[in-house]
Amino acid sequence: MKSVKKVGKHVIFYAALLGIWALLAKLKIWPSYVFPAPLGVLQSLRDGFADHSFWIGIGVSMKRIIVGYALSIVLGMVLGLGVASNKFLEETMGGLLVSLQSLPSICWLPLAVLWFGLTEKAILFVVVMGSLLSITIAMEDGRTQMPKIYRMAGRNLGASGLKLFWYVLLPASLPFILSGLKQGWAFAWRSLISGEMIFVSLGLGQLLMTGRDLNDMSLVIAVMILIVVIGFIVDGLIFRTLEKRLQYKWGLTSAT
Amino acid sequence: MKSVKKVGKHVIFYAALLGIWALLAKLKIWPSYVFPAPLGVLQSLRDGFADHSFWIGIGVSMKRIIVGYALSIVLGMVLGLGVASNKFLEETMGGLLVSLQSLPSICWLPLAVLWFGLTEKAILFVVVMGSLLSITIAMEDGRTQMPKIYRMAGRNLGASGLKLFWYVLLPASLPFILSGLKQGWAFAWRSLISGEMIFVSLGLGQLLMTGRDLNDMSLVIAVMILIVVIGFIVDGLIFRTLEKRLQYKWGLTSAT
Amino acid sequence: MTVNSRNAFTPETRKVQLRVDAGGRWKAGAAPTIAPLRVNPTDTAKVSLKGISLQYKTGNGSRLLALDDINLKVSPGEFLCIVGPSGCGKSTLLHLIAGLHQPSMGTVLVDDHLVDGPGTDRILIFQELGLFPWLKVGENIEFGMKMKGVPKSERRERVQHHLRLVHLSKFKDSYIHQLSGGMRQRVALARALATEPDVLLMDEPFAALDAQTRDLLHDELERIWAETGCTIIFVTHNVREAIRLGDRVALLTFRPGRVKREYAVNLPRPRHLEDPSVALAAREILDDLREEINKSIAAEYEGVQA
Amino acid sequence: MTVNSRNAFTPETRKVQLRVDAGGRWKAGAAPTIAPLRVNPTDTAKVSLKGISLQYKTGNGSRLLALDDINLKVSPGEFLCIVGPSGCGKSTLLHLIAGLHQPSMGTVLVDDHLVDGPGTDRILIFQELGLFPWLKVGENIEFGMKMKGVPKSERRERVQHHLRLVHLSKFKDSYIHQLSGGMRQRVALARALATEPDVLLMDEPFAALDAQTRDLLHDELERIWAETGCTIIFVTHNVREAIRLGDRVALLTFRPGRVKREYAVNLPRPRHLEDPSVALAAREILDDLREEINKSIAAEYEGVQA
Amino acid sequence: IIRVGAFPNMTHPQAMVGKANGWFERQLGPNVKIEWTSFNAGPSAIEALFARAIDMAYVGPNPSITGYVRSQGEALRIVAGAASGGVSLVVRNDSGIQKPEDFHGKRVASPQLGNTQDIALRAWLQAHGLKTRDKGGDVQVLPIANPDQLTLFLSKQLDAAWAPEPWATRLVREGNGTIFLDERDLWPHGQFVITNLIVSTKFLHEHPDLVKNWIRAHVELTDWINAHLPESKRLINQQIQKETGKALNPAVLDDAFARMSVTYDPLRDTLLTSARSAFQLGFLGKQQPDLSGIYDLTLLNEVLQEKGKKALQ
Ligand SMILES: Nc1ncnc2c1ncn2[C@@H]1O[C@H](COP(=O)(O)OP(=O)(O)OP(=O)(O)O)[C@@H](O)[C@H]1O
Ligand SMILES: Nc1ncnc2c1ncn2[C@@H]1O[C@H](COP(=O)(O)OP(=O)(O)OP(=O)(O)O)[C@@H](O)[C@H]1O
Ligand SMILES: [Mg+2]
Ligand SMILES: [Mg+2]
Repeated sequence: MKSVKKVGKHVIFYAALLGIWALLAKLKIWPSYVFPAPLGVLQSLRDGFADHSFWIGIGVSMKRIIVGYALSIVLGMVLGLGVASNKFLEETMGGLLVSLQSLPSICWLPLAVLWFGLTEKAILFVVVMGSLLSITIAMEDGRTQMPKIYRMAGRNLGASGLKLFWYVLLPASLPFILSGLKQGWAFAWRSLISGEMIFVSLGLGQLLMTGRDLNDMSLVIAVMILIVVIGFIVDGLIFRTLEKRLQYKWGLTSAT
Repeated sequence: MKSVKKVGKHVIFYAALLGIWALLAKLKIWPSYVFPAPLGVLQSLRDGFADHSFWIGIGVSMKRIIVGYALSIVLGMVLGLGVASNKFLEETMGGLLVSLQSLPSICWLPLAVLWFGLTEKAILFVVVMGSLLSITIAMEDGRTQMPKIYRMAGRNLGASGLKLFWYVLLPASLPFILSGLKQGWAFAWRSLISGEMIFVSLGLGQLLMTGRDLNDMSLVIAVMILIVVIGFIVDGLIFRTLEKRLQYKWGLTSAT
Repeated sequence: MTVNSRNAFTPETRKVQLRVDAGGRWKAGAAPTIAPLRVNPTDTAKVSLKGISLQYKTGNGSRLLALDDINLKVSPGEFLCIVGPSGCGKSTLLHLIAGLHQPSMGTVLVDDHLVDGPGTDRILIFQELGLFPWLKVGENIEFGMKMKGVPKSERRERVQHHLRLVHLSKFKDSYIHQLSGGMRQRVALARALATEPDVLLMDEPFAALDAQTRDLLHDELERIWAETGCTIIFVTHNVREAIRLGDRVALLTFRPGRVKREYAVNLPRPRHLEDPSVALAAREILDDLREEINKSIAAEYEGVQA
Repeated sequence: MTVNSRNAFTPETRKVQLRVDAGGRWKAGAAPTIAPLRVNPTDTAKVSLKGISLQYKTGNGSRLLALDDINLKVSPGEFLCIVGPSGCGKSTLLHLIAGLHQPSMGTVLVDDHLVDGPGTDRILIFQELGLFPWLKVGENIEFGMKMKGVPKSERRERVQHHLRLVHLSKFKDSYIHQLSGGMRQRVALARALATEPDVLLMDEPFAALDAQTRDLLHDELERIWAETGCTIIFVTHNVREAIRLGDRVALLTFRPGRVKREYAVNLPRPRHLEDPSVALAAREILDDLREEINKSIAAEYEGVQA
Repeated sequence: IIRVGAFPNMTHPQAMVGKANGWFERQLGPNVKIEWTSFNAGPSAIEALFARAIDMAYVGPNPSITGYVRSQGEALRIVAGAASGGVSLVVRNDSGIQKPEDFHGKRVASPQLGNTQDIALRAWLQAHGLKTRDKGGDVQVLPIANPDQLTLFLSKQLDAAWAPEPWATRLVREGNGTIFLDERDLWPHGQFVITNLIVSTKFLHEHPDLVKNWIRAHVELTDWINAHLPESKRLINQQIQKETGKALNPAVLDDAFARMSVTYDPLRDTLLTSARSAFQLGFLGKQQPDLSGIYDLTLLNEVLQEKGKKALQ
């Protein structure tokens, strides 16, 4: 019952969005090259899937994003651990995290090519550089902003060093880390698109670039839709699930 | 005493970084036009400031980032409020936030040009689109992951609707929002750099592009350093201050 | 010597009555002290719970019945104390009256209106306190009044007044984390009192206080109750405290919580926690309670073998 | 009839001794019950606090002196209870012994070693409990043992054992938020006991429990203490509880906390909370306490006028 | 192994056709492995060359110059030409521009500040007595990415653009524009370089034979393309489709191709002239860059000699 209602709401919402879009396109305020109608985009989507370029794009990009994002998480956490456990690193690196994270991916392209040549690794490097610090920032925030009592209780019960980090600080800051994972995911995608600009490499970034280079707005929007749909699925499958688990464990939702 | 020591640590840290860099450059593993020595970058910095292009770049970009970021915060919060207060929006929009935030700035460029032409507004639009949802995500996370007791206590004491949001949900999720503000700041910078690529607009993004177009690595690194320094200062002046205040209020630091 | 409690409460409606005999000693279980429950249907009740039960969701679909068929009426201006074994559902009951949860079955009526959400007429002091860490002590106390729209000058005055009441004037500008456990509890008390509710729901509000401070606050609470005529539902694990304060004491059973018995407390006020009469009265309830606890221990061993 | 307490504790070192006379009634303040404090320098102390004081930072640079020149020695295997007015620094004192804070002045020695951090020999039950919401009840109890490196099978057994001790076997797989206040307190107790520390620091561990459950846990605690010979420092606001459990009771003064007086409790074990002898003994300490509370109220009014 | 970079773009005809029909593999024999990398923009290709991730690339003159200057002449050499022409000044039909004087007060776009087209535009304006805004005049030169130019044409925020193919054609076809000027008309013989072949200096020194073989194949392919234009165009489009997932509209391709030519002639003078005006306009730094060593045409001339063709200077 409840889920039927929810699906219904989604249908209404997307139908409404589509309606507004179609209407705007119908009104011809902007020429269809720049503001394509839903049908044009649908056509692009169909074409893209028909000639396999979208399938390939999704496959290639998904592989990169998954590997890159996973690496980011691991390295981001390791760095977070480093910053957390070392007072020197904390005082020096701590203040740099946000500003380093502000550097656009374009800054890393030359280094990526220099160090990894024109390989998948170069693209992964860009993805990792783009999202890694986002995870570290979230970990730092979690560590510094979580209730003090957890750390005290952990230390009191004999946890210290790595154990304290792993068994107390990390789980206690999970709400923050989860939030950071989402932001990191967004960073990873954006970096991937930049990274795929290093060389032509079949990914969705490439398709987006092509769309833009050809000023083919239907293609651009079609790729945007693909990215959003992938994001939506990942969000639903991973982030929401994790969140729900956490909310259940921590009792953040109603229990009646 | 303490701050002297801290400054000392910073000096050591940056000196070490510089040393490694100089050493790597000295070793000539890579030609200096791909991996410039610190002196080359210093030269670029000096030139840039001497011909005022850096001053102008900093000024122009700072203005844009401040306005754009401020707009993002306001709009992000308004959207967050919308999502928080409306069950329909929550169920439909909520799941889209992360995936929409994943869309790279390049997607917004055509729309920016279409709607705002070659104006400052177009750049601001790109900045806002780039960071707005990051704030909303953080607000959503804060709202759903904060301890339930605050909401219950607020409602029990007669807060509801907008009052509940403003006086309870918002302050209670401040730790999350603060973390989101940092991530949003990073998104804003990255988007700004993309936005400044729309047309020649004197900002740091333009300088970075120029550096890249001319394959002038020293210029690229010089601009990177500027961005990092600005980020560092903003982080220190704003985020750290806010964080310290929050930590003091909430008692997250040692009180002895 | 039988002394009626201060307020207009009809003893006939209670199951058990506690009285003091002429010698100042308790006669418990004697014939006149137990009367059948006669509920007068025309009685206007301030709060009435009808057939309330509540299930909590626990892991993977299973459920825990916390409250089962609770029927309770609280008259306007009455001081009802609720005691019961740990985990029997006392806090849950107060949450229901406060409108923070919805019962799985049954209805909660306040002033004959169905409760379907929180209202400023009913203020709950949470067992976990629920103070706001981002506000100073004074601001915490002010919060409820601010939400109600009390003008600023009056708010300031009432904050001062309530701070003094709980002996925390000096901590007006402190943040919550800078207070000790007992001080926090007093802030929560002040925050609730400052809103001057019709119905005050108190969940072990004095549990973290030293004996003397608690005594003082008992007196204050009694005075405020007498002055404002508010209705108080007071949860405590301290049976003496229940007798010290209540017009009536309701004892809940061990999981699921049911009303096992109600005691009318016919002791003259002011009472004192260390009064022998209070101690004596507590005995009977304690015996009843012991029975419940034994059930819980039995359940425990059964649970392990199962 | 003077009865010595169970353990090898020398009554001469205490300032005040509480005894029961032949008629089972208390003689307080009589000549033999007050003896000068004679500390034997060769006494090995399990925990000793020397000239401890602690200042808290409060807003904009000002400071609050929470503890002032505390000197206390706790012998191995002793059961020391600490009472004092709300906010006097009891929790702070336990934090210091646990090594979670550093004193502003003075030293904390455990086994003649300077305490400069937490150690598994000293386990504290926090007043705020500090249970981990991401762990199930069983996992919470297991936590300390896991950190200590107790093998898995033994851990499982001890978890079972301690769950049964606090009557929560059925809630092994619940999360903390699914428990009532009293149940949480029992989890915290089990978590601390399961690590089998040398020194057990307990900060109002039974404050949220109903009378019967508390009685049972008093018995259990006493039994464990007798069996393991651990040293217990027990903070409570309940003077009777202090007398029920302690070999000695230390009364702290109102802010800043100093040791106002120490009482040796020379009552035979097992004792019971409702024993008239316990009640009588509590009187004297309560009078002392009252004095302190009055100070706090005086401070309150002074604070308002200033 | 030989690693070559190019853009999936019609101004790189040899690369597109060669990839599509395996020309280079065939000509260089089975012992040489060819690894193609596609780039989206010149700077990335130069970056890759700098990083020694590729040995050879088809790129425009502008990245070649910056790459050469940036590395103090170390990193690369131009060894052959590839294409010429293919740049036009397009005006919007309703912009009211009929003659050069009409450019007063107009907004004109170039793809990127200081690139070949930007310089050509500025030089042309100067030659017609028009001053740009930054020099106190009233013509506004806006460096804007090509796709955005189209959008701005459509929203009438731009009056003209100095654009390379296929953008010039698209501006005409989709942006309601007219070719005002074909840049070929400005140059002697109607030819100026748009794409050339660069080789990393190191690779050139280490494998002159490979490079020479490549140049030979390149020259032969150029001739083949010119002899089989329709077939080549088909191959080009096929290759573009393959790499970017999107083919060009064949009509656009036809129009655009008509305005450019495929040649192995590096058109040295046109590059140097362009560089000179760039310097005069204030680009390329404070000192006149020394571009004397940028060309190394020995191998090309050897190949041409073998074939009995006229050597180039
Ligand atoms: N959020 C929840 N989810 C699942 N079960 C819960 C939840 N809250 C409480 N319970 C269960 O409901 C029962 C009653 O809890 P409640 O807090 O009302 O008890 P209580 O009478 O207040 O006990 P105490 O005196 O210990 O505070 C307990 O068995 C508890 O385990
Ligand atoms: N983090 C802190 N910052 C500033 N002041 C603090 C802090 N923690 C405690 N205090 C102050 O120190 C004093 C002692 O606090 P403590 O918690 O030790 O009291 P307590 O004896 O445990 O009281 P209770 O019985 O109410 O728990 C109090 O006045 C309190 O306001
Ligand atoms: Mg409760
Ligand atoms: Mg305390």
